[in-house]
Amino acid sequence: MNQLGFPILTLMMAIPMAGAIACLFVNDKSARSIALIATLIDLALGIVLWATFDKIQGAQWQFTEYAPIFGRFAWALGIDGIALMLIMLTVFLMPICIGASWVAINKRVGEYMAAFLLMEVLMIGVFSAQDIFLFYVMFEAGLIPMYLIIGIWGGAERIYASYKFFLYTLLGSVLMLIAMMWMVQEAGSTSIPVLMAYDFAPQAQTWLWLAFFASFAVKMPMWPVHTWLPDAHVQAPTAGSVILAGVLLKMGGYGFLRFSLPMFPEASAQFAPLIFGLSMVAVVYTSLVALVQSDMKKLIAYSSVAHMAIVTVGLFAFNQQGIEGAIMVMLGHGLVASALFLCVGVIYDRLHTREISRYGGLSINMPKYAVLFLFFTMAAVGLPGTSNFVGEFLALMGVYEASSWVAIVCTTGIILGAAYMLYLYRRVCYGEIVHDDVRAMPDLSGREMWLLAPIAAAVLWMGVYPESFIAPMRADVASLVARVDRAKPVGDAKLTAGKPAAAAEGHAAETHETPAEAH
Amino acid sequence: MIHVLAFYLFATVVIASGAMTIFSRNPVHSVLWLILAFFNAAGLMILLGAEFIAMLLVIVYVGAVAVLFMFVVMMLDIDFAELRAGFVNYLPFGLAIAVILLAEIVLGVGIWSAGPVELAQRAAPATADVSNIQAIGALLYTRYIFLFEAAGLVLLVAMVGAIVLTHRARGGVRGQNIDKQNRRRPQDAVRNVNQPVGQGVEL
Amino acid sequence: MIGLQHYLVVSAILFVMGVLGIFINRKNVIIILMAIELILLAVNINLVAFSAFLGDLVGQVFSMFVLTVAAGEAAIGLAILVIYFRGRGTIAVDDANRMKG
Amino acid sequence: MIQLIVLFPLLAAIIAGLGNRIIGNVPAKIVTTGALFASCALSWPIFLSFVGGDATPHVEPLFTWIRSGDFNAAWALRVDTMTAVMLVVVTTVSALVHLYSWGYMDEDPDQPRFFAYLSLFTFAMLMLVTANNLLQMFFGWEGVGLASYLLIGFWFRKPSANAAAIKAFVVNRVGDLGFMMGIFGTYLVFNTISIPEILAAAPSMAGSTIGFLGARFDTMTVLCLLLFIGAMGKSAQLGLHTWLPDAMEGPTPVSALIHAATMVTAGVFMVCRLSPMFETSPTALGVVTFVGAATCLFAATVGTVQNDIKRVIAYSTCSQLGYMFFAAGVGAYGASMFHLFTHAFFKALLFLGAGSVIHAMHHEQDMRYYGALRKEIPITFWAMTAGTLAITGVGVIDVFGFAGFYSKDAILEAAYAAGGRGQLAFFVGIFAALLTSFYSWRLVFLTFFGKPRWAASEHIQHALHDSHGHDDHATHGHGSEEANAPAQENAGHDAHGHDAHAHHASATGTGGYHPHESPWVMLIPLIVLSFGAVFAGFLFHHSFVDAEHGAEFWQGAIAFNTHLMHAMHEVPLWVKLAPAAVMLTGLAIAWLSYIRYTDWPRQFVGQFGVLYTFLLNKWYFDELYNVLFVKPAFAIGRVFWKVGDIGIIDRFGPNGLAALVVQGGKLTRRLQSGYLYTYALVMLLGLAAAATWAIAR
Amino acid sequence: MIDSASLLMVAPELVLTVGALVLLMVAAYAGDRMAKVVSWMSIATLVAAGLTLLGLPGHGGDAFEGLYRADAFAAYAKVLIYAAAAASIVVAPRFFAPTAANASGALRAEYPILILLACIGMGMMVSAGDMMTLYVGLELNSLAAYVLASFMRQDTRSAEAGLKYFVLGALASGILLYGISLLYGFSGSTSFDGIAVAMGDKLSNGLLFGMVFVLAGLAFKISAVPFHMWTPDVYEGAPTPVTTFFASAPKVAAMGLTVRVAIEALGPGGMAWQQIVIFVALASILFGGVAAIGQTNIKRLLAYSSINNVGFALIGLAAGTPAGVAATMSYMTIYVVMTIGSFFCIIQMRDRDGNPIETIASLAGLSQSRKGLAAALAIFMFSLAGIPPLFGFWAKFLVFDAAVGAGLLGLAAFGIAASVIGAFYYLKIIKTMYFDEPAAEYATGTPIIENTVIALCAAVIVFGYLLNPVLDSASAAAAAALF
Repeated sequence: MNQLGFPILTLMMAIPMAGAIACLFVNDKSARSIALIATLIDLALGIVLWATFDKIQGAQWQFTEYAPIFGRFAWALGIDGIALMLIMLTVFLMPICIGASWVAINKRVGEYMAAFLLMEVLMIGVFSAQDIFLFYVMFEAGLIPMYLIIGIWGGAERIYASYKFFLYTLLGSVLMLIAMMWMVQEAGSTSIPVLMAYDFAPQAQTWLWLAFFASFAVKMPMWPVHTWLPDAHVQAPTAGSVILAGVLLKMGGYGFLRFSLPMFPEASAQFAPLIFGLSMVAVVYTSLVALVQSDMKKLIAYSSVAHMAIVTVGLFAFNQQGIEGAIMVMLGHGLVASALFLCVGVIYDRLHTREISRYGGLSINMPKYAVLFLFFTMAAVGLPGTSNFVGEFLALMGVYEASSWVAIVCTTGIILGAAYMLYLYRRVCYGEIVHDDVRAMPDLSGREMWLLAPIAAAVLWMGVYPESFIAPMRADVASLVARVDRAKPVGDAKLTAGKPAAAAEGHAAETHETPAEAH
Repeated sequence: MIHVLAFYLFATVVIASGAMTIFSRNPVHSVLWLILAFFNAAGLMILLGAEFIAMLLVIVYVGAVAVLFMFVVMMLDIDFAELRAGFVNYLPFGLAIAVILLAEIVLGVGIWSAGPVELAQRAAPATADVSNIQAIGALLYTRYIFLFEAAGLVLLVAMVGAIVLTHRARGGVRGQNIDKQNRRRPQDAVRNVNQPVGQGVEL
Repeated sequence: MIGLQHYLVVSAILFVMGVLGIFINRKNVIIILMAIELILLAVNINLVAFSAFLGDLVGQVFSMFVLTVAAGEAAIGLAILVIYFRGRGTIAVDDANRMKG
Repeated sequence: MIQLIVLFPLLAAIIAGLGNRIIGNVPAKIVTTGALFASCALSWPIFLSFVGGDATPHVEPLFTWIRSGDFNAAWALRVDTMTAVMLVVVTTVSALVHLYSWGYMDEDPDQPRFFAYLSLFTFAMLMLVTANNLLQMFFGWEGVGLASYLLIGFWFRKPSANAAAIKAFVVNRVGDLGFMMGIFGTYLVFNTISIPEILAAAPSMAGSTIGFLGARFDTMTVLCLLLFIGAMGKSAQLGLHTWLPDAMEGPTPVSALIHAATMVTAGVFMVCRLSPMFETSPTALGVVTFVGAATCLFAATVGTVQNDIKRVIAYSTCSQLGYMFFAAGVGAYGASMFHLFTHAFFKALLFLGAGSVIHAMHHEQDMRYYGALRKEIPITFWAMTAGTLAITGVGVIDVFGFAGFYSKDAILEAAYAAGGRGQLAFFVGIFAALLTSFYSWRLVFLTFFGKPRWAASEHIQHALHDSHGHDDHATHGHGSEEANAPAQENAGHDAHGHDAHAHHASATGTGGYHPHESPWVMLIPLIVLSFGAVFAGFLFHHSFVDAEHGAEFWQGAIAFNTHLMHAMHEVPLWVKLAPAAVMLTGLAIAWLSYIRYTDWPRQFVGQFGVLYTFLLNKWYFDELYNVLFVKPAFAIGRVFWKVGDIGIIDRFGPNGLAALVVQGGKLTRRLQSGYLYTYALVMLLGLAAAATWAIAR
Repeated sequence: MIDSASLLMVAPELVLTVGALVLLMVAAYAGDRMAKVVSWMSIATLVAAGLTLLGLPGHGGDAFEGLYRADAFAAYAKVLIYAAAAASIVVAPRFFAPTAANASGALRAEYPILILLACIGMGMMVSAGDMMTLYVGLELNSLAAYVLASFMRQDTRSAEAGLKYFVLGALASGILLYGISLLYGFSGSTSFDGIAVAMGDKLSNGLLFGMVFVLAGLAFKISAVPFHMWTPDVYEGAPTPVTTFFASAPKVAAMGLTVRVAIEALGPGGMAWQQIVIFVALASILFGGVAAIGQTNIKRLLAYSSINNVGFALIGLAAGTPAGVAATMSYMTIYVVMTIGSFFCIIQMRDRDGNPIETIASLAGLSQSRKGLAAALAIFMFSLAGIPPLFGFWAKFLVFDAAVGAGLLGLAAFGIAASVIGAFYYLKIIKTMYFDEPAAEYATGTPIIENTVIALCAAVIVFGYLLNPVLDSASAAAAAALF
């Protein structure tokens, strides 16, 4: 079966599922406890998973399970290093989400917790599904709990936001389903690993790629189909924003990684310029939009769009650095954006407004908060030593090989990112306290510290020793790169050799290698 | 020749009376025109050699259905004067569509020919030695017995339906109780009284 | 000689007239019911004509079933009309628009 | 040992930063300062062993950082001559600034945070200088940027400080863009980012071409220029310099440490560190020379008219960095590093001295309100004088000179000796030296000589009339902000400012205020640094720039050009004398203008008002950038948001589709009229359509 | 000829007929007092009829010389029809019970009997092997349906619904008949096989016209655009249990009939109908979805929803493959479960006086006042919208998969994109229940049987995938019977 002797992935989904059902039938207090316990058990199981994952000698797909109980498709689970990391992100963020809702949510708590636990089931399902239709089911099913979370526990404009979220993403993904059906009929298998190795005809790839793109681009979200995100983020309750930014957006990137690239290498190469173009626009456009926001969550939401654009360029760089960087951005952004939303949530809980101008001078009366917020701001800016830097750097380095234009335009994101994040921080935490109600705000409570501190630790860990995170997926990314290598577009560098005289000087080996590699 | 004349007579009248059925403003007239149309259609049937169907048309349609129509028209006590108002405003459009449809049907089905294949498929070829009614009867009670019974159910549904919809149990109406009537004895109903003169009747 | 086409044309005209009768009339539901009878009559002519020209009795049997059903249909239709009239006091087609949209 | 040097400040920063209010002021100060002195103590032996020539460069690997495919960046600490030089500069100045801050920040309520930031900065700077690969250098690079941001914005209640902090960070990020692109390109070309490997491979790539942004360029030129953009940002070179003067919003010890001695020299350090790379691209070196020379001149001109004492020194820093760059540009990396080394001492000294003055003058920074402080704060005066002598390069050839004498003259001579564009740089440098001398002495004369002009200062008034003002430093931010106004206003508004406070002024101009000398904890660093400013050049010039000793000393850490160093000594005598001449000229003009004929400056302003305004407003760079970048960014952002997202994407995208569907719903519901005949007609239409299809088929 | 095998094969119809006649007697003599008993006995009759399908009627082949077919396809459809009919009977007594507004109301015993009679007709429809059987069955069903639509005699809306249904239904059956007559004339046969031979031989214009008219008539029965116009009005006006019935059983029967006619009789002509079906399917999806937006009456909304769903089911037919037919039948199965569940929920909507309420707005805040009901309705709505993991997704999946398999990629892509429109209005109901503040106060009371049915349906919708193996093999067998 697997290294552990029991179906750990199924168990990881069964526990929150059971918790979700239990939550529906108990009182508020018990619901909170059940949810927390369930998510913590999942976290523990996730750690076990990580610890037993054999990244050196293990097969590409580990912890596989297979049960053809659904007739047309199967309960087929299994993870590689990439999925492992995203599952870890999920199980890590879930207890934090529950904790973030501990006091903020006080109506219909049982249903709320059930929705979140269901989200966890589905997210783990998405990342561990090995059957293409199972993946789709899990991928789409997430709409239901998220719709309810935004709609029931959201802000004033929650209904518009929930509709927009639901229909936008649904419209994006339905075409993907048609493409999946075609693929399954063409290849004769619903197994994702089989499909990943199947060579579709290039002209078919074009259409299939576009269908998948429609789904993942909305989910990412890429410009110009990003407009659901600011609305959804702003209106969702804090934990909803966390899960949305932390995990749901990553499904788009995961989809590109799992489907678009390995299944349609030629089409991916063909459309890489499209991706690059949209991402370049996204970086500059959304960063500038973020600069002028007056709503904190909206600002962070727009910054998410910009960060996700870095992910897409990295993925379509067709090299190890780009792809690993993109995954690291996904993980890093998952942590940092979540933390920023939590930070917003902390003060929202106190003052019930997200207007930036209502705050100011929080460093004076909330020093602990200010420190953590600053830390996450800096991480969002991509300061070396934090998680985001590792990913952004690798992704941009990867894409530089493909195109220097893309790299330079996307790198401007680091300037604009610094501008809007620091401007936000300044308006919230610096300056004098103007409003009396702001002055009365207490500093972080113990619970809130417990929410933010683990993320901070993880962000640092990921920034200082990212090897822990890159190592499990190294082999998987390498095999992906090998798979797409045949379609790899030629970069714009086209390095020529140096002076012949210089080449003879003893560093010949490297000199000879580089032009070939750049080609 | 008489055949051709008869056909054109029946055909013209059936179409004309059909038109009048539709366009009459007075429903009573419509019903009468409809009856005329049925009669002429029956004539067409006879021309085609379908005597039984022709008879049915007269008996069932004219005798039952049309009379039913007449009955309802009368019963509903409608203010006919009010009903004289005009037709729908998109009549020209509807007419155009109808004419197009008609043209298409005529165009589509006009070129009929009984090819060998079609004839080979006949389930119940008509034979000359049996009369039309007899042949139909033989078919109905053998091959089509299932449908015949089902048609009976259709009529049952129609009956039950009509009763369910229109039957009203009137309060205060006393039905006849035969049993009670039969059990009635003189002694229960009649009282013999020796009435003294001049005192009136005491009830 | 009178060919099948003649009968078919007569039937087609009757059919279209019946259809027309359903929607050109806005005042009286009863006439609509009669239009339906016209349609069925057209069908019967068709069936019998085909039956005759094919030399096959099935058409006539079918025609008989059509007649049967038409009778039942008329009964139900009139019953519905009656209760409709009882409830609304009118049988004008124009008035039957309580439900729309 | 090197691990400890780097680790101590980090640990100290963590303890002081996270401990903050728990452990209290004094322990935090002791931990941080102690750690820095320990680091400093450990650094000097390393440096001296390199000076002595009995140390060899080596690398201490720590652990993996980022590994992806062929890309491998490990945490490692490199020790070579470059590092050793920087180690002593950084740890020494930092330790002294820590000590100085005991006194300077004594009344601040938030001291642990301050010291934690300082230590954090030192850690980042040490990571930068010990980097063995470009990525770790970038880590330190950004780390110092962060610390700079935090320290500039230390008084976070002051809007101006916050703005300055953001400006510093963002402008630096522009440079970082170049740096990052440079790293990307370097990896693409060399398949490694390890500095020694790149430097070894660089010559082989000379003359190759590479596609960049759709055109083809010389490979090494592209890489060097991209990296140099990074250096420009950090070292405040012309174009990306705007943040440095604003950075003076931070506490003065910060200015001394970060914006004079260490961080701003990181760009110079980087160019020198990568000198073998730059050597392969004459174009890149030319750009470095021109940018350096231009900055040198520009900053010096602006420095001559500033009134804020710290801004004068800030522009001076900017100008001196220009010297270092054009030295590097002409190939005199040793001279460049030497100037970096000496500059660290005398510029830190000047800043700390200025801090001492400001401390004495109750946080008044406008020199127009100083005067005659020579008697009041004598130790500060002498220290400042030592610093001024050093920066202006006073000395006698072959006998003795102050620190700047050796380093600046080496640069100018090397520039002349390099010929070509170097000679242009030489003349620019000479002219800048004249200006340097003028503004440095102007600062000394305005501050320490003449009559007291203290009474007009709001700060002083504030201190005199509001007894709480001095004690309650929490409100300090407010005061500074107001007081900064005259410094930022142009000359036209000055008179008004004076008049408004005229009634406060007593006959003597002191306003009844008595400045006090700073506490010893501040004076000791001044004294120590004074020794550096006086002797650093004399002691180490052999090692840094001498043709024979230099190669031995540097041990290949920079592209040490022995020929150039020889040629440097062979320049004509007038070249050697020119710096001294212009120094004296500058001194003379300053003395005449500010001691002898004090109405000269006013006459000059009257005569050349346009020029004065132009200089006072720093060549209008800020205004230009505001119009070119800042305002458009916000405007475009708003357009993208309101017009792009809401007006176009949402309107024609989701909302438009939804509206379309809803409209369609209305139409279809109208079709569903409730009338039988409509329904029948629709059926008929369908039938007719199908029949038509059948006919047409 | 009457032979015992044929009689055995029509056992379901015989059982139902006998049952209906006996119960009619009971009703006639015992009156409406026995209505509940009659209801339960009707259900028993339906069960009995269903059980006979296990024998020869499930796979017996042709009976009555090809007039009647007892094959897997028919059996599959009949199971669904009987189940849906039984559900419609179960729900009736409480609905017709006296209320404050309608004190005299009571379930009349004819209601279950008419449903039984309609079931006979529907059984004949799906078992038809001949146009005549088709017609008689269809009319038997229709006549009962007309009566049922206007069953609430006092309610003018009910009468109007009956009237509209009747007039348009009669028109549709006229069109159908006309088409049948053409098919008969041009093929010389009324049996499906005979017509198929003629279609395969030479597709004359007459046959084509016949086909068009027949399909138009059938499209009316399944309420596909543009022959759908009656649906919203009738669904709204008819009593809710009757609407439940209309939305489920006759839909299945008509769809089964359409599939059988299209495949068995009209299929051999190179599937000449494919373009028509594609058009009708897309038009139904689009129109049903668009028109549903803005509805305020939930029954009316579900009417449009049924139009929408029929469009999806037709996509399977449009594929014309065994997989497509199987998909259509699976779709109908899942659809029946969803729709019965939804209507059962709607029947629970009563104000404090016990009067039925139908406006969507009155659902506001239902999730707080009646959690279970709201959850069930939400499940049905999400499922109807086709959101995984609910079973409604699987229904859509199957038909689109079939379309893709048949190479109809454009149809599949357009259809699935249009399904998003549908999601829009299903979401509206969920939004009203979950996001809005409570509006109307609901009558309490726990009709256990109805709640059980709702719970059962919800369970099927949620855990339906586990039924996939069964559903797949059953519908595949049903489809195989047609090819």
